[in-house]
Amino acid sequence: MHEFLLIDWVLTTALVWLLIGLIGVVFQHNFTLISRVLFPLGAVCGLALAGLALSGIDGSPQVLVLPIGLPDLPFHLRLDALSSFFLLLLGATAAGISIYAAGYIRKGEGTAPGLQCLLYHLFLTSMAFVLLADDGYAFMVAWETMALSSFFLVTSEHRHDEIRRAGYLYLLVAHVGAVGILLSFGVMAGSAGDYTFDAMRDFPTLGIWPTIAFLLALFGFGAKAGLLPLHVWLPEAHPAAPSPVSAMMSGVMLKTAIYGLLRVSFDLLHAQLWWWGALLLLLGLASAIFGAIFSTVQTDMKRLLAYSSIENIGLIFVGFGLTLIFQSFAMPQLAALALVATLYHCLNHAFFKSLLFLCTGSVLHATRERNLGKLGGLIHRMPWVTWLALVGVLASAGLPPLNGFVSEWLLLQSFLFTSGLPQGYLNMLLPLVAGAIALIAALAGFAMVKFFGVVFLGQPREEKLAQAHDAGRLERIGLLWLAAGCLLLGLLPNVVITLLDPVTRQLVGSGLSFAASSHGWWLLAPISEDRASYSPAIFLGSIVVLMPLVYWVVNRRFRRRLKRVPPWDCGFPLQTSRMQDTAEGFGQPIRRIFSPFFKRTREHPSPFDTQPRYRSLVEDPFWYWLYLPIARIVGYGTRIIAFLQQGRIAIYLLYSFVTLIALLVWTRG
Amino acid sequence: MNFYALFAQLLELAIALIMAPILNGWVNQCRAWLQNRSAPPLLQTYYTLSKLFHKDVLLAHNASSLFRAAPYLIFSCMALASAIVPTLSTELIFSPAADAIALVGLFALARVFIALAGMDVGTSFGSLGSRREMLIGFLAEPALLMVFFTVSLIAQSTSLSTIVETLAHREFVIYPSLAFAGVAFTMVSLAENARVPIDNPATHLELTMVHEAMILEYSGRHLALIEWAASLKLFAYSCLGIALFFPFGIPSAADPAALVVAAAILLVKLAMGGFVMALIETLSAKMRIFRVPEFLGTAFLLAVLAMLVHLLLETGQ
Amino acid sequence: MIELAFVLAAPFATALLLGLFGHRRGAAEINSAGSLLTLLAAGLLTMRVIGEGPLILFDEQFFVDPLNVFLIALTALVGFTTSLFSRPYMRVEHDHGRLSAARLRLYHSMFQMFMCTMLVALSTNNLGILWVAMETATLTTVLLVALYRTPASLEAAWKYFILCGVGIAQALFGTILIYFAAERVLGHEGGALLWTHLDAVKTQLEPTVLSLAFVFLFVGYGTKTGLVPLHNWLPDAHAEGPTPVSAVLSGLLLNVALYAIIRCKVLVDGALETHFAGNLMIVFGLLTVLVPAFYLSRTKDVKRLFGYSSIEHMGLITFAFGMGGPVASFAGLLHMTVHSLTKSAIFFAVGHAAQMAGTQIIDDIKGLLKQSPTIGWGLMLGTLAILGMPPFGVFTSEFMILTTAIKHYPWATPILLTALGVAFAAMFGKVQGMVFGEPSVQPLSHNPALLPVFIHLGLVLMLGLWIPPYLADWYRQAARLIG
Amino acid sequence: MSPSLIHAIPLSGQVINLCAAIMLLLGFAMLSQRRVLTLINLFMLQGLVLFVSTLIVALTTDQSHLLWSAGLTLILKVFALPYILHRLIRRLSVKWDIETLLNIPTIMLIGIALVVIAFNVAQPISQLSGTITRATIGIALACVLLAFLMMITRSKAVPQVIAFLAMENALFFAATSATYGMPMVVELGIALDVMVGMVILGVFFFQIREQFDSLDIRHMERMKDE
Repeated sequence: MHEFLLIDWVLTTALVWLLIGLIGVVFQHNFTLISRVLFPLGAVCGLALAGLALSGIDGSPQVLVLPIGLPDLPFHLRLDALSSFFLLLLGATAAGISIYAAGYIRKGEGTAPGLQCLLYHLFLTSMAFVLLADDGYAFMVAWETMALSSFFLVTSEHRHDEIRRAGYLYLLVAHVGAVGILLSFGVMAGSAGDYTFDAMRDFPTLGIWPTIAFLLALFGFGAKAGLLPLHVWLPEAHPAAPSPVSAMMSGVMLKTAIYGLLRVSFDLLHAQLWWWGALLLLLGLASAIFGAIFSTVQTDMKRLLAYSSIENIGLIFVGFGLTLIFQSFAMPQLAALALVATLYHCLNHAFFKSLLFLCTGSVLHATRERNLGKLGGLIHRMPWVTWLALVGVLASAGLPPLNGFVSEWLLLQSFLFTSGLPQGYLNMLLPLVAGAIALIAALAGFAMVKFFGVVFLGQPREEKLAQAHDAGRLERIGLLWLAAGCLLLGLLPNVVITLLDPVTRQLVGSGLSFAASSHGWWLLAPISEDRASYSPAIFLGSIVVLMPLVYWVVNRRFRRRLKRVPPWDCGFPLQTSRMQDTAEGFGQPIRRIFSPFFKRTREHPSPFDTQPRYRSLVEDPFWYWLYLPIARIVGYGTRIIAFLQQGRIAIYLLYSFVTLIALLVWTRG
Repeated sequence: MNFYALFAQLLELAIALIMAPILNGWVNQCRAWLQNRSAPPLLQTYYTLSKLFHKDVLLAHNASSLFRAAPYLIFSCMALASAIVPTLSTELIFSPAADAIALVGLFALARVFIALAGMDVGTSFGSLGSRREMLIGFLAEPALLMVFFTVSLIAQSTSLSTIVETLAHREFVIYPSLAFAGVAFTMVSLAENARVPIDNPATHLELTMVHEAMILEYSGRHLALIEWAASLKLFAYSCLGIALFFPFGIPSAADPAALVVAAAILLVKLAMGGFVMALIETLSAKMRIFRVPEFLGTAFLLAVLAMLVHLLLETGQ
Repeated sequence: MIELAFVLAAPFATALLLGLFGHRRGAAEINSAGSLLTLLAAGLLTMRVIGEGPLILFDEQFFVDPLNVFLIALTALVGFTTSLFSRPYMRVEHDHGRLSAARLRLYHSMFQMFMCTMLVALSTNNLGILWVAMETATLTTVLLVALYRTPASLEAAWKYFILCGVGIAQALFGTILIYFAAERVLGHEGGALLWTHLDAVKTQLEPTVLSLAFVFLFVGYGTKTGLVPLHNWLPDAHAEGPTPVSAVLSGLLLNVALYAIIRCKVLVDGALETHFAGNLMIVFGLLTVLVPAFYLSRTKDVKRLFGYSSIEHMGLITFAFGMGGPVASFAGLLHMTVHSLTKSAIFFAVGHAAQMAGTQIIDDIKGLLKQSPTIGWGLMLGTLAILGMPPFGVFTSEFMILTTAIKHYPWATPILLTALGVAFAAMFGKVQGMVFGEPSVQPLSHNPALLPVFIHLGLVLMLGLWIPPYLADWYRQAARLIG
Repeated sequence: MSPSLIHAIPLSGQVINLCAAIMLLLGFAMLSQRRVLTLINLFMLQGLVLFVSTLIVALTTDQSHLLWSAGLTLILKVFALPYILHRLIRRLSVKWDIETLLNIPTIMLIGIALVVIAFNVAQPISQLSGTITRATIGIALACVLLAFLMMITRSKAVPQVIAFLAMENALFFAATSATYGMPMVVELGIALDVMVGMVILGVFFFQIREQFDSLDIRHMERMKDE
């Protein structure tokens, strides 16, 4: 028995999660145990995992071989900088979500709490194993277990058939993608069918094969990450799932796909061709624009967030692609910058998106409503959730001084200094991509204002909203944790960048830590101070100073009363809550500007309608461009093949007869 | 940190706070002359502000704390913005704190909050205004960023001070790209400051107003702060335009005397800038809200062209 | 020696016994007891073979090596669990009045007889006896399929009988040809049909004759394996027979038929030194993987659904053995194991589900999970397992097969990918509808025996995460045998 | 074969070849025959030929077990099965199988094509046949294929079964006279299977008829997935 290394601790934590789940399913009738003990315990494990990963991130890689797996291929585990970083992400996010879930889960229809406890923690464990796996088989097992457990979590309310449909679509896409990954491992595998990542690193795949492996991996991981055009499952599955699960999927699970692709393209395939990067960049950009536009026109709050996840994943892939481009042109410094931006955004998105999903969860519990058109004015009923949601909203709108801005800033920086690439076209295009990113960020702002304004501000659009109650204590703790994360990640960029240094060194062989740390913790200047610099601390500080100052001055200098009156609204008399902008209304300008993007069906009232009603349905065109045609092709195939089955025994005999004769003739000839 | 920087910073902030309303008044005056109306006094904005400050605040019943906090936040954002833009000197203590991108972020922050405030009371016009404001915002922001990118490609930096340094104190070079960028910037700043042809700060005609619609529910000191913030924004944009496209006379060396000179030059530039804006406003008519995308799209395109022109003509590729 | 005798005698004796008392009350218990006895004997036999290596018994007529001993063990195990399952199942059928006492007797004795023939076919060393056993297996199962005497079941049985009878006849011709070729080397009395002898001299056998012989054997036993386009009897037989019979058909009969093909392949490969047999199996394997995938989405009957899925998996295994080599053959053997375990487990669950709903029409079965969580989860997990979801063992073998395929036969992978994708979409969609949703099913009159389901799934899960070392070398030896 | 070879072949071999020829002839006759009764008689004749050839092989290459199997053939294929079949059709009163699925001439043409293929396929085998009777294996194969064709073309159950049995005959013929007999166990097994199968079928016929009130297998085409 070797001494207990860090990786053993990490493994133990992951297994403790599994254990918690099993306890939960064993004592499934003891609800207090599950909600008040087990889930908080899971949160503690999350913290522990984050701590371990933090301490392991700049250590030397550690490996471990488990006694299970295939006879010739036991499970290999490996803890290096990359996996540590993502484990950190997993642990930190899981801590918040678990503690929230402790307050969130209820008895009632849907999967029983005990079983949910098992599935949820199995989900966590499998994600940890995905990040630890060091051979193809272990990775696939963990990967698919992750898909399965999350599928069962998504379909926990399987009475509703749209939820069933969502789950079905999700698992289908996930599985097809997984087969893609599997085949890519098959291509990369060492000569003697050796599926350990070590063998894949050393085994030189030649000719067309690396590209095939990369494309297969891109297909597989893209399907999981929700990259265009494989994104369709995402806006279905996220709303269907219970909110902590949506948070977990959107916040962490999508990142495991990023991790996988990073692992494959840098660690295993050594980032060979520049056009891989260009491809990633284009796909990412397309997804980002698509997601941003669609999130602005949604009427279901969780769908809105789901599309915004697509957008963020798109941004991450853009950074990823840029990193690949730089790396393939051997520009390690710039590659490091882009990679930092990418990883940083992964972390940020994990925090603010799960925060927002959890907030929708609280709203859902308080109002039983997901439809934006039926919400509003919750700021008076649930202040905690509102203000914490505001943090998430600002962060995901990419506004300073929160974390979303930092990563977008870094991304733009990495785009601005691309001149000098051997590829003339790239030199021309990349700055334009920067412009597109600016557009995307602005659209994200639009979507977030819509989300926050319609849900929390204004007048309640339904009577029942008056009974809405704020989030419980445990839920608040979870939300607070994540919100604090958003703030700190925004305020301490240098700390994070120094943290990321080992990762970038591992992947692209260079880091920013020196440039970052040379200015002290408060000033972020990745390249040099007169190149570009940003100091969130001063930023926030000055606002925090100015605001009270102004307030103090104004209210001291002019002591005037403050009267409560009915709203003026240009003197229009009867104001009802139905007169506010609905979600459709708010999205209308976008619908109008980007009309070619949408497949919409509308229903206008005519002047003579007794019950005039307006309905506008915006659909994802990819259904009609890609998925329905595929379905049609398959259907055609089935019709052809069904024709072979006539039910007549003579025909069947004829088949065997013909087969026999054909084979005989073939063998002789 | 050196005291010169601190001093310059404070001076700049002070000038911004004082001059902003006056600039606003100046523009209105010019416009009045151009439309040969009798002009309001130069300090008209100040009168309005003090009047508002002395009034009671009438707050809608369901106005939330966010609604009440917004004016202070917006005001401080704008103050910070005008402090960041290097107008008198490039030696500012805030200049490392935020580069061009961060500045855009700052404006965006203010916009988001004013839009949220507009939705808060839950009146029909408020949310309508916020919607339009966000629409204009998400179209204007990328254009503005592209303008910044062009200049930062020229200066190989996004930090405003460095940009101004490069443009002002390098031996004189003609940058064709700057011409495009300048036009784009002008269009954007018209849109951002709620000016004709995008919006009309003077009107309260329900169907056309954008900025006014959002702040309908504000009154008293809140309204005053918001108006002041608006004029600060205008000031900041003008200074930005000056700093980017007419940076001559902004001293780099750290001597107080130069500051005075710079201040004088700044005033002249502002006066001219204000006049030009008034001219534009007079010559153009307010456009339908759905023409705005085309307008700002053009701005974005110009900015892109500027960048391409820079990449084609001004770098050795 | 004695173990094998027991393995063969126990089911035979039980069959005779049940032929007399099969209609009495204790019949189901006797059935299980007999199967248990077989299982124990098989276990001992396995120990023996692991210990002492291959055995040749009964003046060389019988012979046990790693390849067939593991199939014998598997057969005995599945037979036992099936008998456990059939006890409550048949009770319910009897309560529903679908079966008379006489039919029950027929069922019980034929079930054991079928087991006996399977075991003989597996353990014999004589290709002729192998053929006879297969034919007898056909006859017994024909009776079992026709058990309900409904028009549908008669139609199914008739097709089954004719198609497989004809197929088997081709196999006999193939056997004759092998004998014909071997007799010239081994002489008349040299046991020219004994596999061990043939294996010893396989390099001297006449290639052309053997290639022709293999064509006949392949078509013959292939019909029984359910290779496309010879598969048409299979879905009917699976759908119309009683569910335990469907379980053993999928779980065992197909394996045994495939086993026969493999045995012959070894000889032919030895004689030809080309990849003739392998190519044949690859082509038919791919065809057999691809075609049923499309039927899956059409069929409305749940047992037909899983019948097609059995065809598909047989295709996959055939493909694997066709590719050959240590990894692929290993994967093929593993897949045989996990498939028969999983598939029979699924049929157990499906049988009870169909009884609860009173129909086999998929659209009329809903909400199993709500009405009976164990059956629901059994069906759901079983389906996910058979669709190749880790951590179940089916994934393990598919992992090896696919990765080997893309290394050596890249052109085949798109076909496999399409097939797997379509199959997943079709099957999972249907099963999800059955398991989830608002229940439309009634509880059963006897509480179901779900122990078998979870034993099987547990084993499959274990094989997905950890293959016991001795099992592994056992597979390895067998794989080396197959080449 | 060249005349020289014919002289080389001893009488017994020639008789076996003759039997083979008759087998083939009978195969064609059955293929074209519509009346079920005649069909059965033809089948009986086939059995008889089979018996004769087996007997000769047994005598020439004195293998005692071939005598057994010859006897078995006589009992089973010449007496038992035809008897059962006669009884069946009398009980079920199916005399005719008028409509074949193809018209007779076409079937005959296909049959001839089959024979050509069969000979061609069997040629290499008979080349290296050690036994005196070379052509028989080809003929046996031809008979198998003809029987197969007959199964495909017949639309009633009984003729189909007869075709099936004819195929069994052909195989048996191949086993005995082409390869001079398989081991005893196998032949016993085969014979047993045929017997049992026949009985089961007998039971079946009644079931089928009471379910579909006819033995026309075109009633049994319901099972398919649409």
